[in-house]
Amino acid sequence: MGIIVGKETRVVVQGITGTQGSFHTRLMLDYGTSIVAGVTPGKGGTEVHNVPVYDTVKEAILRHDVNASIIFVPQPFAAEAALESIEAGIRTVAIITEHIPLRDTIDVLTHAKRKGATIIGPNTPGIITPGECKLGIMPSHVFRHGTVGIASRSGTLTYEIAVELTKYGFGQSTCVGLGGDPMVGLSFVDVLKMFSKDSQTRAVVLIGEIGGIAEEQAAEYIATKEFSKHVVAFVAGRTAPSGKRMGHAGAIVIGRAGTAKSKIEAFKAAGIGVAAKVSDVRKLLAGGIQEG
Amino acid sequence: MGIIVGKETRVVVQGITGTQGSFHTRLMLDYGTSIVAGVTPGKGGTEVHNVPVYDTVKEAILRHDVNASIIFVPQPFAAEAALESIEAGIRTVAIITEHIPLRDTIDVLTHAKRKGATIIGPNTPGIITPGECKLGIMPSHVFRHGTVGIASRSGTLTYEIAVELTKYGFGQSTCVGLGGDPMVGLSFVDVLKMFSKDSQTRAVVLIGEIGGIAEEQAAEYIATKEFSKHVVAFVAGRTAPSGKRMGHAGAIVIGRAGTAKSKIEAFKAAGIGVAAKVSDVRKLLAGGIQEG
Amino acid sequence: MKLFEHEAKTILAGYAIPVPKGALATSPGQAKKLASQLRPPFAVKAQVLIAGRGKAGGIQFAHTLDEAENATKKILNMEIRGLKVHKVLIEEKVQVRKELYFGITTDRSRRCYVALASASGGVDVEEIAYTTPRKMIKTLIDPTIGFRGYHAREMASKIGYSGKLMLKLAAIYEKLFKFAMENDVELVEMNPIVETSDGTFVAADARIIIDDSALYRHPQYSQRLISDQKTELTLQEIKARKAGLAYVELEGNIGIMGNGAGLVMATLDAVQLYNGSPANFLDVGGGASESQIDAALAILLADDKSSAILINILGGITRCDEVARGILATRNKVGFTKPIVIRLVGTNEDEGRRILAEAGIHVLDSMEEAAKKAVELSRG
Amino acid sequence: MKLFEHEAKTILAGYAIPVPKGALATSPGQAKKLASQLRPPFAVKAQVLIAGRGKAGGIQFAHTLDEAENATKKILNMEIRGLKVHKVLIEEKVQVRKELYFGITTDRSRRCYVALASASGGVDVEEIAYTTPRKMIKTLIDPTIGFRGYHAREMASKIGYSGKLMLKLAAIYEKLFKFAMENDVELVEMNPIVETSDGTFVAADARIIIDDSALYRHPQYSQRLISDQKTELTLQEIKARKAGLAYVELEGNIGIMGNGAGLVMATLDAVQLYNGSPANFLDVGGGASESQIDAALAILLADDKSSAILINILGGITRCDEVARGILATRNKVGFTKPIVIRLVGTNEDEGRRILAEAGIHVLDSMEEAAKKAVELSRG
Repeated sequence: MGIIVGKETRVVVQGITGTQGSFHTRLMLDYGTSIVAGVTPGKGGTEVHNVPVYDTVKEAILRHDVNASIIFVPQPFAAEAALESIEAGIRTVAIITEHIPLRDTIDVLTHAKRKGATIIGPNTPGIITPGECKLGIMPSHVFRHGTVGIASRSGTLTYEIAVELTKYGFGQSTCVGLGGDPMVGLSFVDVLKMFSKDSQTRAVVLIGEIGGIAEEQAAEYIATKEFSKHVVAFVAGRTAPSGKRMGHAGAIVIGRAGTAKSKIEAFKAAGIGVAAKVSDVRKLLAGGIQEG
Repeated sequence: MGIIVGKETRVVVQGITGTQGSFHTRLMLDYGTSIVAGVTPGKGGTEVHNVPVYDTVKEAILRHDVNASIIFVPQPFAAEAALESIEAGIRTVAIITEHIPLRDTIDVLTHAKRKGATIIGPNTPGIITPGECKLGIMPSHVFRHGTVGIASRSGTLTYEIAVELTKYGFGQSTCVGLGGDPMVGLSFVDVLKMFSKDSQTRAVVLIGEIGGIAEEQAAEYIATKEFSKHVVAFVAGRTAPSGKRMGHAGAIVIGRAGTAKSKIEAFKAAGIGVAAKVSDVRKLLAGGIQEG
Repeated sequence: MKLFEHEAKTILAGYAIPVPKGALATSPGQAKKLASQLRPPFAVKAQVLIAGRGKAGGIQFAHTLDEAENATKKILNMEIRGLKVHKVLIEEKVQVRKELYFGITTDRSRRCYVALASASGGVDVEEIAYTTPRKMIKTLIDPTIGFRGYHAREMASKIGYSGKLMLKLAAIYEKLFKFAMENDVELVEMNPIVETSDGTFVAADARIIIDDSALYRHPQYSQRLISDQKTELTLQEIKARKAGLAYVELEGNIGIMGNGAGLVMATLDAVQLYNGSPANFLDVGGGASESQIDAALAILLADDKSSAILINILGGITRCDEVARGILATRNKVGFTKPIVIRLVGTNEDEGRRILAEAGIHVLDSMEEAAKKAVELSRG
Repeated sequence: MKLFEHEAKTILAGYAIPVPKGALATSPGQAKKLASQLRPPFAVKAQVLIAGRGKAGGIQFAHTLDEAENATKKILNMEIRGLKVHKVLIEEKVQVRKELYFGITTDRSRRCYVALASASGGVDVEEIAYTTPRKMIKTLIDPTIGFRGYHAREMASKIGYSGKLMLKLAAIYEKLFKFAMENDVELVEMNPIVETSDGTFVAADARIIIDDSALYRHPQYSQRLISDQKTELTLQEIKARKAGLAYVELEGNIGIMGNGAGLVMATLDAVQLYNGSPANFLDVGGGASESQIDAALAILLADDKSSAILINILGGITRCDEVARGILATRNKVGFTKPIVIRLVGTNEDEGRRILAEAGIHVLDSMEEAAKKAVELSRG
């Protein structure tokens, strides 16, 4: 099980002939992901790692059974690539590309909502259901099949935490990178709703960071909707100054809004354990799982 | 009964303080239409014929129970006025204004479809359910309550035919002016579907003209969907040359497409009586009703 | 509003769409001079706002400067379907590998813009669209998404292109859409758009019709709408448009005016039904004033080819008394130079009839009766 | 990317949004001369890309030309929160009847642009938005519809205007939206937008932030992004940006680099947890090459205020051997001028460690251990 992606996921890679697209197609294939087609305009008819390449997503869909897309297309064309998949009826689209203009992201997310498509990213490492499907660029070896769901706004920090969890026996159901851009397709709340219904997931780790109010909304959701699974939170950026983007376009404190302090307080007020450092995550998880 | 408008229709007039808006508000009130509010930006707080005027449709809706709008707003602002009503949740919008740019009409109709709103026009005389509600600018005295539904692409020609029908005892259920612009909210088929469900309507007169394929589509619909009520058609523009707009922006033969001949043949092939001249309409109607 | 080919090409070039190198000439000498800046062979093309100029000899090819001069002379002496040719476009002749079609227009039934592409372009494309519509690749355009790169590539791919050529062609499609939206087109087509023998694409002919209803936001077009010789309108039509009237010139001998497009069309039809022949279509619109009626009638009286006039008014918003006063105003100014049949019913009918009766003008009740009478009178 | 007030006003004026009459001066003499073209009283305003200049004395008023000259002198000698003032904007002082707020930005949760209006504008608007959000009128903008006239009028009406004033204000709102969309803004605000005592509206102050991710399609802004003194970036930050690194300067004494924004933030947090103080945030991104690592480390070494450096790499796409080679490259060129703590795990870890071990450089396993060590070393 797990959420969003699994054994039944059949992927088209948009931008498959580029350096990143081709490299990660191989890694995803190695992991066992069903990559059935690639798309690069003008490269139709060729192959990448034995995966047939088409000029358009529509053509790929006409010839293959596709239900997910992953986008490695360069920034100026990435949003349009997402629209192409959405319009073609693909229901799961992971946008790896970062720095997509806000206006374009808004367009993509608006049309995705209308068509009922789930957008992961932009600026995401993707999503992995260990042992079933990797739709992303994360190093596979840090993940193990298990019962902890992870939703994170950060790539490497997720790997850091996953390494620890795996080492101490906490395998993962699904790990979702929400994306580091200011506006992304999935919120913590969206993912919590999915984990709530997923029988494999028994506990959830939320990896937040400064900027926005997604963590506060998650805390409120957990508190008021009686989310029944154990949750541990980590928030990066306690030391970040106001008005500066900390690497991610979305990681910014504006005035008094979006601070780590506000997020940590919200989590604590909702009764959620907040890890002060990476190694605390597994400790809090262990405590909760023993309790639960 | 009748279709789209009736006793339960409560109207906001957009552009109520203009010459046309004010004039026709009085005529509609005289006819018995429930006009509950008017909108003219910047004239909020005033009154026209005792109808309170607001700055925005939203404000009018906040204070009154409104379910229809009629638009007398000048061309450059008419499409936006329609969007305002659609966005505010009004389900019936008659756009009297003519010559709305195609792009704007497309925008309006796209959003209307999404919100489930019915657009009458642009460039329509409106709609009347005699004895119940007039949402339009047609001369009321030519219409009488009865059982004949009329859908027409032309204003004055409808009055001409209505005068005859009324004179010879064929009262009307509802008369809809589809609008003379090339792209309008309602097609003949849309209206036929509504008349089909309306118990008051026993026969239908379709008043077509050159341009487009709405008449051909109506003929096909009647033939294949077994529309069970008696239909009589009239098509104006047998003498119109190719490539010239005959008064209405939508009345144009392009190459071999949109001729009166094609429409008349389509109607005849579907078994529908086509009137060669105005006075034939009531004769064909009488024949059909006697038969039926 | 139609644009001339040379205007269309200048505009498309501004959107970085490749067009043949060329220039506009109004005399054979000028054409020769301009040709000397170009690489032969040349195409010399009549600039008229009417289809079918090719079949009428309005397009000629030339290999030398003298041939170009001669071709220009011939074309400038030509009338194409009654229209005098004032200008020619002289161009480098395109080396054709394949003629394609691409256009953007509106789909009235689907209520959206539509892009159309075909692997066979040229003069017969309308025929193809009509007889074998499946040869026309069609993409309906959602206005909230637009015509995107992937739509363009899908179409270019479906008409048989791949690789770099597909990308090149799709890029041109995209640019044409941008132009179409920014300029409120009713129709724009590149027919043919040519794949040249060296593997590029060129819009060898281009046709643009701007949406008349949107001209108010495109002053660059609207200012010339009613200027003489610059549009497809006849002088009579320009005069009518200046007076705010919908007027179309026809071939017959009965001048016709009425209120409402459908009613006037029906009046024309009735005249023909009684074997008469309309000289024009003139719609005074809804709620016409005395002065508009006056202007309209004056235009009809000034039309030499008509021998009778039919006025058909069904008053709704239009008031019969206003109409009557307008008719009298014309009579007082220019007199009735030909027989006039008047049908006048509806709003303020009694007052209108009284005004005309006092002036000794008879009025009829029925449109069909009036049409019949007008046909009789037109026969003299 | 932030724009200066004077730039913002010039741009808004281009969209026909009223702004005070004024000009930019870089010296007191120039200010006096420019003031002579204006009607007193004047406002003299420091041009800095930082909030709170008003409270810092960066805005002064003057009634005479001499006063304007003096005010300029004072302001140009000022440092506002560490930033030297290079330019002042000298303007006609607006006659305020009422200060309002209007802005357009994005709503991250609702995933759309949002327009914000308030009947009370000025310095405390953020405070108002934070403490009494209901005083802020908010309109979410559907990108497929946009912010239309009726949205603008609704907002202007809700903050208390009616009649002509409402229409005037709404028209300005609409123009600001047009600007916002055409320029990919992340934030634009007129704060305050002033209702003047003679019944007009003027954007008395304006703040614009362009969406950095969209700069590629706005060359008019992007060309100055990494030019000195023209942006809010420090010289170190400009250097890092030129090298393609995400870098933020901080106040502490431990230079920190890592791969991945979240990981670097967490590293900073860990350092602080052990009572250390980060000198900066430096993210080399995913899959950094040897030369990027080299460039990054060189920037850290060049920072005078740091007394130790912490490198935290968790190799995913990033390869530890590349990182190791980058570190050596820096050492070979400039030497290690301060103590460096390295944590290096993940992809190609063994090779990376081998390279560093051969060069005599010790490497740690745990991020927390490394942070603790760096804090110790920073104390000297």
